[in-house]
Amino acid sequence: MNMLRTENITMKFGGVTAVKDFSLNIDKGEIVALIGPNGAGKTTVFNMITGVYKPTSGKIFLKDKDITGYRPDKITSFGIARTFQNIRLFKELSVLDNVLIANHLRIKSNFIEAIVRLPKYNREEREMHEKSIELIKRVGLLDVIHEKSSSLPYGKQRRLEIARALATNPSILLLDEPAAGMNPKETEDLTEFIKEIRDEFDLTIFMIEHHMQVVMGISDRIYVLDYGVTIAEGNPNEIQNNPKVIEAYLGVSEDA
Amino acid sequence: MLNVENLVVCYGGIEALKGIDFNVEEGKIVTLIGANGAGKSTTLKSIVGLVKPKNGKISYLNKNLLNVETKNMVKEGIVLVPEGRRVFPDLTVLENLKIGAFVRKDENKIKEDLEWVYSLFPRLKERTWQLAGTLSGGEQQMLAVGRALMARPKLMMMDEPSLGLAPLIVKEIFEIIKEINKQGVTILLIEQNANAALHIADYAYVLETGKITMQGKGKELLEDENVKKAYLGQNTK
Amino acid sequence: MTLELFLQHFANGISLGSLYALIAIGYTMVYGILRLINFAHGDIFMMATYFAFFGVLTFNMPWYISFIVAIILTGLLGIGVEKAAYRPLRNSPKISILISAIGVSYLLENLSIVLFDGRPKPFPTPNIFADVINIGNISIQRLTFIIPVVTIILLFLLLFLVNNTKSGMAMRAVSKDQETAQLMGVDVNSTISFTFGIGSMLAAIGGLMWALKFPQIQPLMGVMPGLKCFIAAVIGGIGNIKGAVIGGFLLGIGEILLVAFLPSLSGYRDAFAFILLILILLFKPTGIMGEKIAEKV
Amino acid sequence: GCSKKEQQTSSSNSNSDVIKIGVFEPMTGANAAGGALEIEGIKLANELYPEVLGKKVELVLVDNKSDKVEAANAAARLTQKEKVTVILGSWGSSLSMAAGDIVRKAQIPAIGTSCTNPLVTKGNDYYFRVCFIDPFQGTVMANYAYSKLGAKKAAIVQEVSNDYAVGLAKFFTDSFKELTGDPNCIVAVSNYNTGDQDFSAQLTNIKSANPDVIFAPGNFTESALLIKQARQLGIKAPFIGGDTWETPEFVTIGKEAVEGATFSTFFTSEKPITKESEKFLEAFRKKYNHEPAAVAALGYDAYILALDAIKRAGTTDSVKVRDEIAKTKDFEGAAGKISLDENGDAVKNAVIKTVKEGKFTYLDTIEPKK
Amino acid sequence: MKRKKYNIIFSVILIILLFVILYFAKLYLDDYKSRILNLCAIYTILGLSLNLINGFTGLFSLGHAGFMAIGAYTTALLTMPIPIKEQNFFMAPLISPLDKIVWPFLPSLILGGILAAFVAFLIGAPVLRLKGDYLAIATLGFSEIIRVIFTNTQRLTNGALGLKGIPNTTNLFWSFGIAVITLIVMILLINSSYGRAFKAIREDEIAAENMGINLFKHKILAFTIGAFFAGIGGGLLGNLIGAIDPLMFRFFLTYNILLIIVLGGMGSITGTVISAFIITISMEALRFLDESINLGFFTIRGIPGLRMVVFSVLLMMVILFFRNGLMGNKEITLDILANKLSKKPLTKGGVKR
Ligand SMILES: Nc1ncnc2c1ncn2[C@@H]1O[C@H](COP(=O)(O)OP(=O)(O)OP(=O)(O)O)[C@@H](O)[C@H]1O
Ligand SMILES: Nc1ncnc2c1ncn2[C@@H]1O[C@H](COP(=O)(O)OP(=O)(O)OP(=O)(O)O)[C@@H](O)[C@H]1O
Ligand SMILES: [Mg+2]
Ligand SMILES: [Mg+2]
Repeated sequence: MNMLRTENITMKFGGVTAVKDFSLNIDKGEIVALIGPNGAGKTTVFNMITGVYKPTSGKIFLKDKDITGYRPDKITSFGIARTFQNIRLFKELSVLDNVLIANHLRIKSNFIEAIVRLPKYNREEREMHEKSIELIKRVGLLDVIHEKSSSLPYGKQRRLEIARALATNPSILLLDEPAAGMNPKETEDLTEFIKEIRDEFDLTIFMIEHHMQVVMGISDRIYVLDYGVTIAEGNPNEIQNNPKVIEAYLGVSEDA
Repeated sequence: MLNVENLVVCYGGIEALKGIDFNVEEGKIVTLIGANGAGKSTTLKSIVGLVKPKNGKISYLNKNLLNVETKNMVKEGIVLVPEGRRVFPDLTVLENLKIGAFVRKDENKIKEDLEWVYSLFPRLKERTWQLAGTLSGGEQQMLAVGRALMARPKLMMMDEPSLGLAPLIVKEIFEIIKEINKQGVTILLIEQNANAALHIADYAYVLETGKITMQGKGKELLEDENVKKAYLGQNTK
Repeated sequence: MTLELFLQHFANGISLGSLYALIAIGYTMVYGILRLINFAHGDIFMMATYFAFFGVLTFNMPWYISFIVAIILTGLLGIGVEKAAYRPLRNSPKISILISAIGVSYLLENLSIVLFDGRPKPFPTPNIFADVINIGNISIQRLTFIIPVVTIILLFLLLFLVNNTKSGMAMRAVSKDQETAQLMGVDVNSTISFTFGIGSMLAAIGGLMWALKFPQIQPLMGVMPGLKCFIAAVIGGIGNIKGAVIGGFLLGIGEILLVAFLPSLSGYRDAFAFILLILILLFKPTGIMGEKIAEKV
Repeated sequence: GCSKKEQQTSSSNSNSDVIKIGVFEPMTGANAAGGALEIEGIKLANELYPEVLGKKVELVLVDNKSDKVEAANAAARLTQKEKVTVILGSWGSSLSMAAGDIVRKAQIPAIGTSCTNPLVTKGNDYYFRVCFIDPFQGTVMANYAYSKLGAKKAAIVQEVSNDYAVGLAKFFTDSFKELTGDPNCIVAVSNYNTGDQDFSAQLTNIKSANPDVIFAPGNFTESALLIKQARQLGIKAPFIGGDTWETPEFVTIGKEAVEGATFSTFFTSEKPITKESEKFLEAFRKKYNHEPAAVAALGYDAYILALDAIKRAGTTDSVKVRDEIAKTKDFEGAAGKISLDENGDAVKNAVIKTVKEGKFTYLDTIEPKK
Repeated sequence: MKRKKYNIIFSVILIILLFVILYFAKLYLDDYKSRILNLCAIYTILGLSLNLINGFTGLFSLGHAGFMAIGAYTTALLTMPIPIKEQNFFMAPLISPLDKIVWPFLPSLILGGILAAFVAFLIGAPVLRLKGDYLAIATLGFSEIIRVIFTNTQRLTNGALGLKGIPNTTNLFWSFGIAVITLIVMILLINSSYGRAFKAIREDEIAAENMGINLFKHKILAFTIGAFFAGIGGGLLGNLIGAIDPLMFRFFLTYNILLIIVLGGMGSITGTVISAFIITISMEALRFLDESINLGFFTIRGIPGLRMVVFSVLLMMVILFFRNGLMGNKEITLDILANKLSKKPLTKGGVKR
C-alpha cells in the first residue's frame, strides 16, 4: 500500500530553489532514507511534507489523500510525525509532560469539560498518562520521567523526541538526522532501535541521515539530493556504487 | 603548552566535570572523545572562561588561565571553534573573517592571513560577499574554522567540527585540520566521530561522565578493545 | 481643500515626521544591537532637555555649548543606565529586562519630578531656530528646515558607523551572538556601553530638537514621543535604521493628514499611530524594512 | 498579621488635642503642578489660623497622584486611618469625584478647591466647593466673546481627554449659540489629547475657517504651546480660555505669543475683593515672594471656610460640621464672598483677566446671574 | 487517588477558613484597610489572567488595561441607577437602551467579562500571528486604541468625564470570592491537557505545532480566557472605586500587573498570588515617604514623588536579585503546604491564599 507520495514538489526561497521537482514514493512499512550534501534541501523536503513550508508547486499525498498546504498540526493529525534536526523539545517541561503534550491532538473533551473535570475528561487524561508512560518505558527513559527535558544528555533527548513523535499515533515517522552528535556506538544502538519501533508500532519510516552506517544498514531505499535535484534513487548497494553520489556526497570509498 | 589539573565544573548542583587532568603538547593534535553529555564541551568552555570552574587549575604556557577573561583569550593565542559553528549570520563572509582578527592591529599581516585562509578554503573566497547565514552547513563550518585561524592562534580548540556534515565534507575538514597542524598550530579537538579523530590525533583522552577514563596515543586507542566497544561500534572495519 | 492649505499641512507633516524619525533612529539602533525595547529612551530624551535647560539658565552657557554638554551628559547617563539596570540582567528572561527598562523609565520620571519639580519649564529657543519664514500664505519655522537636515546627516553617519567601521562590525556581531563575539576577542561590555552611549546621544539630539520646536519641558514630556517613536521604529522594521526614518516620516505626515482631512477624528490621533502600526504589521509582520525572521526548522 | 498592627496605630492616632484637616491633592503625576499651588494657599492659611476651638490644627497631606485608584485610596486613608474632620481638595474634578463616595459614606465633609465640574457635588451631601462651576465659566466667556469682542464666529480647540475642558467647551458652545442666535456660529471644533505638543494640523484647519475668536480650554501647558504655534502659523484671532491658564508658566512658555490671551478666573491680586483678600495677599507675598495663583486663594478659602464651620459647630463632629458648611452664606474669603447653593457649589463673582506685557492683568468682574 | 481526595477536602477547608476570616475582617477592618484587601484580591485576579497569557502561553501581551476598561465600563453602565446615569450624562445623553437598563452586579460583571473576551477574540484573530516584541507593541496599541475610543465616544462612555457614582457593590466577599474562583479555574486549566498545550506553545511554537497543537486555536483560547478575567477584574475595580474614566486605563495599569507576574514568577500561580499582595500592600505602605515624618522635635519634610522613586528602585533591586521572580515557575502546592502545616497552626495557610 502506498503510504507517502510527493509529485514534483518544488520550494523556492526568494530567487533560490532549495528543492526542485522532488518526487517520492514510500510504501507502508518501508524504511526510506534521504541523503545529500549540506544545503541540498533535505530538511526542506521534510518541512514541506509536514506543512512547515507550503511547496511552491507540486503535491503531497498521504495514503492517496492530498495533504498539500495543510497546517502542520492538521498534517500531524493525519498521521505524520517528525523529529527535528536541532532538537526542539519543550525544554522547561518534564519528560512526561513532553510526551503528554503530543497526545493532546487526539483529545475529545473541550476546554470547559477539562476545567470542570468531567468524568469523560478524567478518563481521557488517564488513558493519555498510561500511554505516555508506556512509551517512555519503551524508549528507556522511565528513570528520568520527572526530569526537566533540557537536563537530559543529548542522546536521551533524541530518544525523547522520538517518543514524543510516537505519542501522536503516526503512521509514518520522519526522522531528521537522528544520529547527529552520537558516536558510532550510540549510532549503532539507534539503528537497532529504529528497526524495532518500525515493527512494534507498525510504522513507515522516512529519515535524513549523514551517518552511512545507519543509512546503509537499515534503509530499504535511498533518495539522493544535490542542490535540490534528485540525483539518484535506489537500494543501498546501488547508491553506494553510484558515481554521481560518490562524487557529490560520499567521496572516494573509504569509511568516514 | 596547556595543562589542566583536577578541573571540577558544576551546573547548578550537578557536577559535569568531576576533576579531570590532561595535557596538550605544543605542535600536536590532541583529541578528547566521549559519549554525549560526558562533559567535553564543558571542558573547552571552562578553558576559555565561558563557564567558571568550581575547582582546579588551568595553565597555559605557564600562565594561570583562570584569571584571563574570555575576551582576552584571543590575545593569548587561544581560539575556540564553538559547537554548532556559530558564524554571525548577517555579517558577510569577509566580515566574519575580519572579526576573527578583531584584536589584531597588524593590517598587513591580516591581509596575508586572509589569503592564507582563502587558500585553505577556496570555497570561501568564491563567497566573500555572501551573508554567512545563507551558507550551507559545510561552508559555515569552514567559515568558523577560517575565522578562528584569522586570529593567528597558537592553540586552536575545535568542538565537534564534523557535526551534521556530509561524509565528503567531514573528510575535507579532517584533512584541513591536519594541514593547519602542519603549519604549526596546536590543536585540541573534540569529536563524536571517534574513528576519524583518533586517526589524526597524536594523543587522545577518553572522557566518561565527567572523568578521564583512558588515555594514550591515537593509534593505540583505536586498537583498544574497550574503546572499540564503547565508541567505535562493532561494524567498523 | 486649497493647494495652499494642503501645502501648509504637508510642511507641518514633514516637520513633525522628521522629528519622529530623528528620535526613532536612536531607538531602533539600541534595539537592533541589544534586542531590548528601551522603554527609558523617552526619559533619557527628557533628561537631555533638562541638562540643556540648566546649562543655559543656571550656568549661563551659550546655547551651543550647553547643547553639546547636554548631549555628552546624556550619553553618559545612557551608559550608566545600561550598567546599572540592564547589564546585571543580561542573561535573564527578556521580560525581566523589559520590566527593568520600564522601571528605569519610572525612576527617571519620578526622580526628575523630585529634583526639578513637576511643573513645566520654558525652554530657551535661540532666535535662529524660531524665525518664521512666510512663503505666500504658508508659514514655516526655520527649524522645520533644520530638523530634516540633521536627521539625514545623522542617518548617514550612523549607517557609516554601523556598516563600515570596526566598532560597527563588533556591534553587529554582539547583537547576534555575544558568546562567540567574546571568543573572537570582542569586548561585549564596552561594545554595549558604546551602543548605549551613541543611542542616548541620539536621543539627546532628538530631545533638544523637540524642545526647540515645542519649547516647554517637563518630567513626563518623553512618554508620548517615546512611544510614538518606538512605533515609528517598529513600523519601519525595528533594528533597521533606514526603516526608522521612513517610519518616522510616515507616522508624522500620517498624523497631520488625519487631523487635516478628518478634523472630527482629531481626538483619535493617538490611536492613529497604533492603527497604522497594526495595519502595517498585519501585512508586513516585521515592519516595512524589517528583516524576515526566517526561523530555520 | 500586619493588619492588626495598623489598627493599633490608627486608634492611637485619634488623640484629641489636635484637630486634623485632610489635604487631598495631587503632588505627583500629571496634575502635580496645580496641586502644589493649592497647597501653598492651604499652608499659608494654616499658618495664619493655626488654631480652632482652642486646639491646634494639623494638616494631613495625602497625595492622590493624579490617579483615580490612588485618589480613592488616599481619601479612604484620610477618612479611615487619619480620621480627619474635614477634607480639602482636590485640584482636578475627576480626582475629587473618585473621593466623592468615600467621604459621603464616611460622613466627613469635603471642600473642593478648584474642581469645577458640576458632578463633584451633584448628589453628594458631603462635597462642597469654594469655586464656581464650569457652566458658569463657559457662559462668562461666551458673553465676553460676544459682547466685548464682538465675535460672531468662534472656533473651539479642546483637550478631549480632560473632563474640565470638554465641559467648558460645551457650556461655551451652548451660550454662544444662544447669544448669536446662529446655529452655525461655531465654525470649527478640534480636539487634542493631554500631553500633545503638536497642534499644527488642528490650527491650520482653524486658520482656514477664519474665526473671530478661538476658545481653547485646557491645561496651561498645552494651551501655551497651542497659542504659540497658532501665532507661528499666522493666526491673528484672539484666544480665550478658562481659569487653568492662570499660572506663571503660561506666560513664560507662551512668551509674546500669549499676549492678549483672555480667560475667566476666581481671583485677582490687583483688586482685592474683600478684607480677607488683603490679608491673604500680604501674607502670601511675604511668605512666598511671588504673586499668588487663583487656586492658591481658593485653597486658602477652603481652609478658612472649614475652620469657620468648625467654629460655628463648636465641635469636631463631622456631621455637625457638614451642616454648618452647608449653611455658609456671604462668607468672606480671599477670593470673594462665598454663598453655597443647594448643591454645595459656591455662587460668586468671576474675574476676567488678560495677559498684558507678560503679566496677568485684571479686566473685569462678572456677577453671577441670579 | 487518595492523595487527590485529601487535597480536595483540604482545599475546601482552606476556602471555608478564608471566608470565615473575611467575615471577621469585614466586621473589624475599616474601609481603608478593606479597600486595600479588596485591591489585593482584584490584582490577584488580574495577575492570574495576565499570567495565563504571558507566563503560561508565552504570548507577550501588554493589552490588559484595555480589557479591564471594557469590563469596568460594561459593569458600571449596567449597574448604575438611572438617575445617576442621567446626572453623569449631562453633556450628551446616554444611548438607549443603556439609559433604561439596570442589572444586578453578577450578570453585569459576567457580561463585562464576556465582552472583553469577545473583543480579545476579534483582536486576537489578526494580532496573534505576530511574535515577541511585535505582539507586545500591537497589544499595547490595541489597549491604547480602546482607551482613545472610550475617550471619544461621549454618548456611550461619557468620554473624558468618565463615570461617577458607580454603586460600590464590590466588597471583600465579591472580590475574594471571584479571586478564589479564578484561582481554582486557573489551577484546573493549567493542569489540564489544555494547560500543557499552552505551555508547549510557550516553550517552542514550531515543535508544538508539529505535535499537532493548533496554535491559533490555543493562543486565542488563552488570550480570550485571560481577557475574560481581566474584564471581570476591571468590573470589580470600577465598582470598588465608584468612579472610572479613560485615563485610569493607561499603560501604567498594565505595567503594575506585569510587575506582579514578573515579581511572582512568570508561570507560577502561587507566585502571582503572593506578589499581588506584596505589591499592592507595599505601594500603600511606602506612602509615608511622601508625607512629613514627625520625629517629635523635628519634622522631616516629605518630598512628593519620593515614594515612586523608592518604589522603582526597590523593584529594580528585586528584579536584579530574583531574576526569575520570587517563585520562578514553581508552585507552593497543597502537599508542600500540608507538610509545613503539620508543624504550624492552620491560620497561616488560610492567609496565604
Ligand atoms: N526559511 C528559509 N529561508 C531561506 N532559505 C532557506 C530556508 N530554509 C532553508 N533554506 C535554504 O534552502 C537550502 C536547503 O536547506 P536545508 O535545510 O533543506 O538543507 P539540508 O539538506 O537539510 O542540509 P543539512 O544537511 O546541512 O541539514 C539551503 O540553501 C538553505 O539555506
Ligand atoms: N548550561 C547548562 N546547565 C545545566 N547543565 C548543563 C549545561 N550545559 C551542560 N550541562 C550538562 O553538563 C553535562 C556535560 O555537558 P557537555 O555539553 O559538556 O557535554 P558534551 O560532552 O559536550 O556532550 P555533547 O556530545 O552532547 O556535546 C551534561 O549532562 C549536560 O546536560
Ligand atoms: Mg537539514
Ligand atoms: Mg558538546
